[in-house]
Amino acid sequence: MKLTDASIVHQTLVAQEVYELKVSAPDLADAAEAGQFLHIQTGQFGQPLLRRPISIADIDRVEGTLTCLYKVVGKGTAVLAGRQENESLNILGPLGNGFPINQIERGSHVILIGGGVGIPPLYFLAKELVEKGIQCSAYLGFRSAEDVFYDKEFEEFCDVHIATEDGSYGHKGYVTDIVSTEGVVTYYACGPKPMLTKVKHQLPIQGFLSLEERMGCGVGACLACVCPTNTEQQYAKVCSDGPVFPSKEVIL
Amino acid sequence: MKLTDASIVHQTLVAQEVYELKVSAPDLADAAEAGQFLHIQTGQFGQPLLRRPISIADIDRVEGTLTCLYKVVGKGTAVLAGRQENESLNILGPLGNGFPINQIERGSHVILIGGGVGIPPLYFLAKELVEKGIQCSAYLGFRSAEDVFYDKEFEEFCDVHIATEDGSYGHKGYVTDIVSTEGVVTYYACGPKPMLTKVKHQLPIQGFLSLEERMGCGVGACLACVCPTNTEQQYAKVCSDGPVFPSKEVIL
Amino acid sequence: MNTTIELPGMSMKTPILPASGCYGFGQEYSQFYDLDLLGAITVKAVTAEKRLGNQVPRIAETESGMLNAIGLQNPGVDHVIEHELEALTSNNIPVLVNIAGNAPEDYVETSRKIASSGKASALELNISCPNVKSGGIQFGSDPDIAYDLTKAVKAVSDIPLYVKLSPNVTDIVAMAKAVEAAGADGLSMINTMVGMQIDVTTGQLVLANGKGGLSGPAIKPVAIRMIYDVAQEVSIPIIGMGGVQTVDDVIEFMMAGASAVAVGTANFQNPMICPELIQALPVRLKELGFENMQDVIGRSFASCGQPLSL
Amino acid sequence: MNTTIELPGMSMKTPILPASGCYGFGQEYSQFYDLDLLGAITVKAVTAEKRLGNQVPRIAETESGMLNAIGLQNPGVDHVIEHELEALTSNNIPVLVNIAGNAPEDYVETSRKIASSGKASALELNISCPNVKSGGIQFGSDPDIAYDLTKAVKAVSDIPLYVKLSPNVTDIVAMAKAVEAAGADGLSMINTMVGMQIDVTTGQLVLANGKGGLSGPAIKPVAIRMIYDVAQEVSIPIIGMGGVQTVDDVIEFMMAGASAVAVGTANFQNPMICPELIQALPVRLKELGFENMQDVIGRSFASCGQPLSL
Ligand SMILES: Cc1cc2nc3c(=O)[nH]c(=O)nc-3n(C[C@H](O)[C@H](O)[C@H](O)COP(=O)(O)OP(=O)(O)OC[C@H]3O[C@@H](n4cnc5c(N)ncnc54)[C@H](O)[C@@H]3O)c2cc1C
Ligand SMILES: Cc1cc2nc3c(=O)[nH]c(=O)nc-3n(C[C@H](O)[C@H](O)[C@H](O)COP(=O)(O)OP(=O)(O)OC[C@H]3O[C@@H](n4cnc5c(N)ncnc54)[C@H](O)[C@@H]3O)c2cc1C
Ligand SMILES: Cc1cc2nc3c(=O)[nH]c(=O)nc-3n(C[C@H](O)[C@H](O)[C@H](O)COP(=O)(O)O)c2cc1C
Ligand SMILES: Cc1cc2nc3c(=O)[nH]c(=O)nc-3n(C[C@H](O)[C@H](O)[C@H](O)COP(=O)(O)O)c2cc1C
Ligand code: FES
Ligand code: FES
Repeated sequence: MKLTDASIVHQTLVAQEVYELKVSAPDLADAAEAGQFLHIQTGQFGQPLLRRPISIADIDRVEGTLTCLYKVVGKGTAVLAGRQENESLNILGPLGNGFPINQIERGSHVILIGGGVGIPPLYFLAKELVEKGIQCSAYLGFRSAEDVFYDKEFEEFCDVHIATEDGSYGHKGYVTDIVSTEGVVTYYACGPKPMLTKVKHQLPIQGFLSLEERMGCGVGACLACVCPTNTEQQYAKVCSDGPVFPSKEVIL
Repeated sequence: MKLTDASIVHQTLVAQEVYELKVSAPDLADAAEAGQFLHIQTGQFGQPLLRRPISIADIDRVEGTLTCLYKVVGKGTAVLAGRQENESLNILGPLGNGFPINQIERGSHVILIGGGVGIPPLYFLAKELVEKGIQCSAYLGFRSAEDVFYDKEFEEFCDVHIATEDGSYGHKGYVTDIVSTEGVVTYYACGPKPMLTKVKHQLPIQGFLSLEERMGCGVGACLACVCPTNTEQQYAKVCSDGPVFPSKEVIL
Repeated sequence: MNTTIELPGMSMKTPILPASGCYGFGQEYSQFYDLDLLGAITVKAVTAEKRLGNQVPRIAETESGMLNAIGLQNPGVDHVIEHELEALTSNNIPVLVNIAGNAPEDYVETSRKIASSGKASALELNISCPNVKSGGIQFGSDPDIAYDLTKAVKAVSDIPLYVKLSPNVTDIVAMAKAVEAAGADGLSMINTMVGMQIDVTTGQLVLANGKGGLSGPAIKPVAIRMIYDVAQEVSIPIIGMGGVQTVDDVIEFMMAGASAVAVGTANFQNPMICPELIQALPVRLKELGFENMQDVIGRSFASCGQPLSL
Repeated sequence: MNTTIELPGMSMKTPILPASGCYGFGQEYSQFYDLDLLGAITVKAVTAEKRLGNQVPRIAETESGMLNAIGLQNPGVDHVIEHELEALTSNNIPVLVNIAGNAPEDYVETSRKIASSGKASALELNISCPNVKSGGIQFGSDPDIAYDLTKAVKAVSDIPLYVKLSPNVTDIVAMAKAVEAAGADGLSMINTMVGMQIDVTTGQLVLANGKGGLSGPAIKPVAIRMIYDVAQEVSIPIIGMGGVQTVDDVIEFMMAGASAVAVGTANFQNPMICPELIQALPVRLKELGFENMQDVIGRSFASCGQPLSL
């Protein structure tokens, strides 16, 4: 975990209001793992005040680059979308704990369940799983056809099932409606809280949930980002204890 | 007076921390006069909060451009110096009343007295005076040799006398020490308050002073920018009654 | 969408108006747009006698805010009535006249003159001035003093009275209730917060007056909190202000409990801000799913049948 | 330049320290730099019993500021002493322990335990909590209640006591004088200002707790004003805070009258801010023409023989 002035390699619009941001930061690329996130100073001159947490969607350790995918939803992401190529971007990271995959045996089958901008961290995870010889299926949910991104990219590594709320692309409905856990050893899920709640309570198996919460420090010092847990401590910090938690530990 | 999104044509460093900023804004160029100023939103996303008043140093009505010269002294000017070519710059202007020159007869001799970043508005004034067949001499004061700018540009229109406080270029001392009013019908002065005070009290003739004051609105509504006067009103607003005042009206 | 709002003395076609002191007497901004677009106009503070105000520097910039210490510069009530208010009679908008003073008699005299001039729709009592008779305590920080002042002004004025509350108090609700009890017809809140800036290169206070009033986006969270608290405890309407910049800010103030929203400092950044907000408001309200602007007022605490959005 | 400063209970090699609640118990930031670089450390508020704090969302961003309503989450005084303060004993910096509670007994018990643990250099009494025994009035808004609390805590503690003042009061000087009279050894000021944010898309308050404390650059002018006013009326030292971001901010607080300066919210933006400011301070002071850091404290009101710069 350190502060880096990364350089923006490019920003591209990949779906409605969703940008792909690639930055060059070799040290960060070396250190980062699937499921970790970056705490980004989106603007210049310290504006806006707080950093914004964005997941790492892809890492190219040879090139020394990292890729994020983010949706413009408010001030910070709007400011970020306005930043230009070659500008420097101040990043604190990599933060948090990634998806645990060492316990998964070669040849087993896992599923990835992502909703909207919860999908990005699953992409690098898919790559890593496949590289380890683990089979994966991705269930990706979006609001509508124009929100869909990275479906093709995922297809290179796994079989992809898409659901849209309005049915304009793939299955109509929520992604949790189409998930199948047959023959699956675990799942990795990231998305809005209602989706994660359904995943936790509806699926017959245990897995890993990546949570989102508003963050101040991003490093565990301010206690802004807690979530209740079943552990002795009764709560965990999403930034430093998470963002990934075993599904049975968090109370949703 | 209106709001314009001008486009930055270029920014060049012309002396220590002094930038030449050229913007494209044909309507503004058409409307502006020597001695008026622009109220510039230096940053993006409304930061910093207040606009910064900067004089118009030159106008090219054919090209539709205006030029300003400003020194980086604090946050707003630092932000402005970081703005890039082709970016849009929000400008309120032209504001205030320029230097009155219609009363000056062809062939007469006037002097321009400028200190530091008070010099810029005198440049376009010099051009206009010369075009009207009025002879002018410029007395320009700087702190030191590395602060000197636009001496060559002024030389194209008038004879130029330079003073630096440390004597590293031209005469050593204040510009007010070297001014000669022999045969001169009036003067136009712009610079720091101590300089203007000396000009008003030491010179045997009357002239015009362009004042600086901290500004809020720039249009006469907030009463931030007043200066005491000898008039019935007892005070004037630098932004809308000035910035140029007859030397006998203002109390310095 | 119907954006009209009826306030005591002021029939406004939009809830948006400029805040006192940031808009002169309107003539400057009339160069940019027709003042009749506004819901109303609030003019600069008027005092019994002409005042020259403070020395310069009178303003300083802060992070997302500014300090001002103008010092009530104004040509005095008689001149204001004869010239400034007279000029505004050619417009078709309510005129809210901000009144200041250092002794109760100042307020009373100025209010009486303004009210009887027939050129004002309502008075806005700026009680953030130090009360010279009570040893400099601000009229706006002691509920009893504010009560007495409000009563005294009500007694001489037949037009509605808004009292403009200072945020520099422990208990803003007590202040609001006191002036309501004294007969105020409405509240304006908030005025500026007392602040200061020091120039580290000289060690001197930046403002000639030393202290100044903090305004702008920096104070918005405090304004929202105070309006939210007060709106639930009084039954007179509130004109909200403090850092409004965007149409969502306007709506946030209304949801907190303001019936109208004034724009101060933002005029300096964008002289077109008022008409821009006025145009944007109905559009944005519709986008948020509102059919009736009245439903927005106090939305954050008023119980609402169904959630606004999912 | 010698930047050491001697405060009651705290021999600091630099006047810069982190502010309570923004720095946990220091372990997180020790991943970035050696905590021994700091002038001291202020730890998160400790209460008698373990507290889980408020629901999320606990923070909201505002213009140049943020609101927080963490709700005093902490593992309780016994756990803090045994684990958190114990861990800090391996460092060579003074430890200022922030104490909170809702009843005088809570404060007293927690203070007694911390003081007698021998692991704290001084106590910082966070009196911005509502006093459940006095119907929810904050300890920090009534001078008499603050006086009593300070007295009670002093009686059970043999280490110096700093009282942390709330800015949400009409008369901060009265509060400062009251706690000084009760025996406080120093003041910390300012705590956060009460604010609120409403999500216009839902009409709901953003923070689960409704209200929150405003911190960050937005409040700096108010902090400077309050410290300036208080420093001239008390003779105990002040730890200043509220929006510090730059080395010039540190100097501005000192010129206003602070003897040490705490950094809160800025740690979130830049985890290296404390060491950066610590390094920059002597350099900048020299640049401004100071030979002695002590000369800076109270510079804005202390009469100074000659102007700092021309
Ligand atoms: C660990 C983690 C990883 C994330 N990864 C991604 C990603 O890969 N792609 C992506 O598009 N988004 C991601 N998010 C969500 C992203 O952080 C928010 O969309 C973003 O902070 C919104 O900022 P804003 O200024 O545009 O919105 P505003 O609503 O203006 O933000 C206001 C405040 O709320 C916070 N906030 C608002 N929404 C969220 C949210 N959903 N989660 C946390 N804080 C929020 C902001 O950080 C800011 O402090 C992630 C969040 C977390 C916690
Ligand atoms: C009519 C007019 C014309 C001007 N023309 C020029 C010019 O052509 N070139 C140039 O370099 N400068 C000019 N100035 C001065 C210029 O406005 C200031 O240098 C600039 O505002 C400083 O902003 P800052 O944020 O960098 O400094 P900061 O010190 O950070 O500014 C803080 C606040 O003080 C105000 N302020 C600081 N110094 C001045 C000043 N000297 N005059 C007015 N306000 C000030 C700022 O506008 C801002 O509101 C002019 C000023 C006026 C009033
Ligand atoms: C330059 C300036 C002058 C002001 N003058 C007055 C005044 O004369 N009377 C008054 O009641 N309020 C005055 N105010 C306060 C504003 O009306 C308003 O309450 C405050 O600025 C908060 O709103 P804002 O953040 O939108 O500016 C003044 C504010 C500014 C910035
Ligand atoms: C997230 C957060 C938590 C805080 N927790 C505490 C606390 O536990 N006790 C306390 O006295 N102050 C607390 N504060 C207030 C700070 O110590 C400080 O007084 C205030 O934030 C102003 O400084 P700043 O603007 O530098 O943050 C907290 C502030 C923040 C932002
Ligand atoms: S964001 Fe500060 S503890 Fe998680
Ligand atoms: S800057 Fe507002 S009156 Fe001149």
